[in-house]
Amino acid sequence: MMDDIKLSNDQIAWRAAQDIEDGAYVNLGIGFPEKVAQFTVEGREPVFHSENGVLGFGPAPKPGEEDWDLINAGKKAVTLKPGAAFFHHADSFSMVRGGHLDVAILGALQVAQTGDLANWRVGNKGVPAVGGAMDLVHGAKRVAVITDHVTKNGDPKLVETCTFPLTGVQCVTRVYTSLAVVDIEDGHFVLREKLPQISFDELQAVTGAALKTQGEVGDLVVPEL
Amino acid sequence: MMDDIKLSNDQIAWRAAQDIEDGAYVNLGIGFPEKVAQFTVEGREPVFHSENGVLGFGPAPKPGEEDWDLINAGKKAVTLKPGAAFFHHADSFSMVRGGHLDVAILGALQVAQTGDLANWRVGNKGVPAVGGAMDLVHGAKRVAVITDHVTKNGDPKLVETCTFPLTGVQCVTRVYTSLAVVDIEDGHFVLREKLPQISFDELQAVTGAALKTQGEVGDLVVPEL
Amino acid sequence: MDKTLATLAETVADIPDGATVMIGGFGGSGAPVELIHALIDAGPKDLTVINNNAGTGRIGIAAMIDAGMVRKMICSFPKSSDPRAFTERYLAGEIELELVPQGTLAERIRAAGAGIPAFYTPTSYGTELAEGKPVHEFDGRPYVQERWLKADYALVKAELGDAMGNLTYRLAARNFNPIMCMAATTTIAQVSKIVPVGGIDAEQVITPGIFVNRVVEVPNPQQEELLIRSGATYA
Amino acid sequence: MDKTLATLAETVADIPDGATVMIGGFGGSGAPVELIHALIDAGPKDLTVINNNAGTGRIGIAAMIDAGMVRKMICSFPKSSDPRAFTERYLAGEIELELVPQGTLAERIRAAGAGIPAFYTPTSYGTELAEGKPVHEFDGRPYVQERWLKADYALVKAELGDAMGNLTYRLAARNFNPIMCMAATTTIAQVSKIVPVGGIDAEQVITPGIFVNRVVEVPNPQQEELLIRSGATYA
Repeated sequence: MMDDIKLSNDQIAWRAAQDIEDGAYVNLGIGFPEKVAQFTVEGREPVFHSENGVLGFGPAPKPGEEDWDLINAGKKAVTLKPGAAFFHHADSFSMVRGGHLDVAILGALQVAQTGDLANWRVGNKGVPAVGGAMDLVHGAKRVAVITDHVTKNGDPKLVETCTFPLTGVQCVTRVYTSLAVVDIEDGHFVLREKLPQISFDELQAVTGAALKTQGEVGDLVVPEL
Repeated sequence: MMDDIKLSNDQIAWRAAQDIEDGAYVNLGIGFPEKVAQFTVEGREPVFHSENGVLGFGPAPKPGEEDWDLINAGKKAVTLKPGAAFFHHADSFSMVRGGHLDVAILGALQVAQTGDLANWRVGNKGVPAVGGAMDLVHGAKRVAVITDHVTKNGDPKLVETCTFPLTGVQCVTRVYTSLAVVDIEDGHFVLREKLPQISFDELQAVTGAALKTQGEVGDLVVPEL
Repeated sequence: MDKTLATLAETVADIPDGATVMIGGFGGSGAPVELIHALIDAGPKDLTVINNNAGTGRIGIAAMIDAGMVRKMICSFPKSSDPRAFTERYLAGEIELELVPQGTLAERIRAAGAGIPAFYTPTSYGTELAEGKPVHEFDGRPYVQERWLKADYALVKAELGDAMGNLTYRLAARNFNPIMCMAATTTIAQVSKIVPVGGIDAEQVITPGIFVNRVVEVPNPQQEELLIRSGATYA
Repeated sequence: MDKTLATLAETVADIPDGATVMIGGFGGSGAPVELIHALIDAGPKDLTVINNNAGTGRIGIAAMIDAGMVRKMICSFPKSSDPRAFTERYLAGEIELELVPQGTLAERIRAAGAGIPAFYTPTSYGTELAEGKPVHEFDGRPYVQERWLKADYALVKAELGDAMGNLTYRLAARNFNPIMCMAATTTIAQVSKIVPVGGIDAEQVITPGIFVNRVVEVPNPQQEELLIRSGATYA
């Protein structure tokens, strides 16, 4: 049943975008998190940071108008917004590691109730690649994750302890899933919003660690996209 | 007698300038060492670095033409040579600490045969001030000192062990004095040049540690200035 | 996003007693004289001030010291052509001094901005300024461990600024200003001219706006060196 | 002072077997394709290559790997749209990999240029990439100690250059190039245009010439991304 009602990736990204304040400095991880930029709330102007030394980039140029010296961390061509700035990689990660970003939004293989994140490697096979993930998890005032609530096999992605290799320890502060919005506080998952169509118990059943509540749990309401 | 024959400060600076190669990146300490720039050898173009973020500065402007945003580490107004660059203080000391300078020339209260330098503080009284001295002593491929051979009281400035507070340990590689040119190698003073008017024994008598020689000792010959 | 404020007074109004304040500039080059004087007008006490120097004459940081606002100076060179303000209070035991080698001062500030809590440097090894600090050998050479240096506020002087906080600097007035922008919780920039957003080419921005919180325009700013030479007093 | 050389070949001719070579660029942006290909022509073996990535397609760093010149890669992300060259050799155990988080890679390179032998970072704490590294707590939070990363040579791509080695960069092609210039014993820059000394405003120099040893003009340089998309091969 959950597969029918769960949010699409676009809808998860939309929900995450609602929490980005006007003027916030934001880094979106490569891939799925990049979608968040598409759902920027009308009237708000976040400033997007890219690891490769760009602050204030805009959407992709029209096909054929790419300038391959102007790319983002995902190596996609981007455009510049007024007020943009370029800088070298050490300065770029000073912004990250120095806590100057307001929000980083990342994908996840697993998130633990402690805030530990695993998102860079499934096991010990193949070619490992980490990129900026281990920096970003320590880089922002808020480190949020967007993810399906469960894996394709139906296993929980919100867990007591990560079993995949860690990206960072005690770093995630909020998780936007296909079923719920969950904060991480003092080593616990705190449920903030859930799809109105599912019960708390149903949600708990597909979550790998205890969901706490504090006051009322809101309805996770997202438009058709 | 030595007071009659010893080199003037201008002459010491002249001698030090002879060893600066064309294209060398050079930092001259505030005060006496700044004189070295006046005696740049014809046909050579060293590039002068200033701690406050200038590479490639030139002589002082004419009186009345000073721009007080364009100063050197001694807070004196300077001019720019073509090819100059500005940068912030952390980048400036990256040039220093990172070993990118070819030569630093500093003043000294005492230099020990180990290469230890004391040049920032006489004792524990008054207001201490260190500036960039402790950085510069570790900053250049060659760290040279220019100094009178003895103090005003006739005490040696080249000593076995510094008694004044240290600026740096094992950092000085060459000393240009009012009587001699002395290298520091393997914990010893090695005499390279001396004024022809004084004997080795006379020089040793005003030097606080053993002067070694390796091969011939050259004549320290400097023009009238 | 609009980080500009209309008056100097409102940019510094919330700086509380006991704050740690970085002040950019090296001598008069890049010294935010108008911001400093606005801070004197605001009058917080018990400040820790971080600057390369410790004031000259009777204006700027020296005037802050004269006004009794400064509990502690962190600097590399508390001497100048006219260091009376600091010297008198220091010798009287009325002001604390943390003396830091200039390059270490710059690197500690940069480290704070870059999220690096500690680093090793050859500078000061074997000297009294390294006393009590951890020493570690790397590749056979000893180094001193130094900590990041953060501030609550930074007051900086820039040339051009825009509403997003992007800054450029004039000549050697850059010095400590860009790294202090990175190291303070709240960075306040006085700029000679506010330009429209986009008015500074992205390749020529020196301090990206992410490091700046407030921008105030001070056209034709005073040059500290000239004020000092004229014997000016701010009180 | 004239750091310019006439041909690509002579800029890289002395790079010996076993050298550690930093190569600037991030993806195709700022990748010094012509210098890399000149190095392939020169043919040193057993190189350690430092770059954010590990080559794509059959050109640039991938072509170096194909040519069997690379003993070890130090990078953060050895994956790409076409990572065959690296992947095949890595899985065959024919090439070594030191995987470094991207920000740590940048900071280690910067530290080498700045004379900082080691520093502490929160990055990678508690992960397998921190295994074996010293950990220290500062202000109650654990950090990992990382070492500087130096190179014998750096190959970088810049936009303008002059005979003193001053450089500017185009758009986001800056990335790793300026810090690699600082971290190598010998830095070789290919520039789209050599301008007369003084032709770059002192306020707009991004890499001061002190960090650059050799400059070679490559007008209309190839864009690696377009080469890859065209299926080009360098062999």
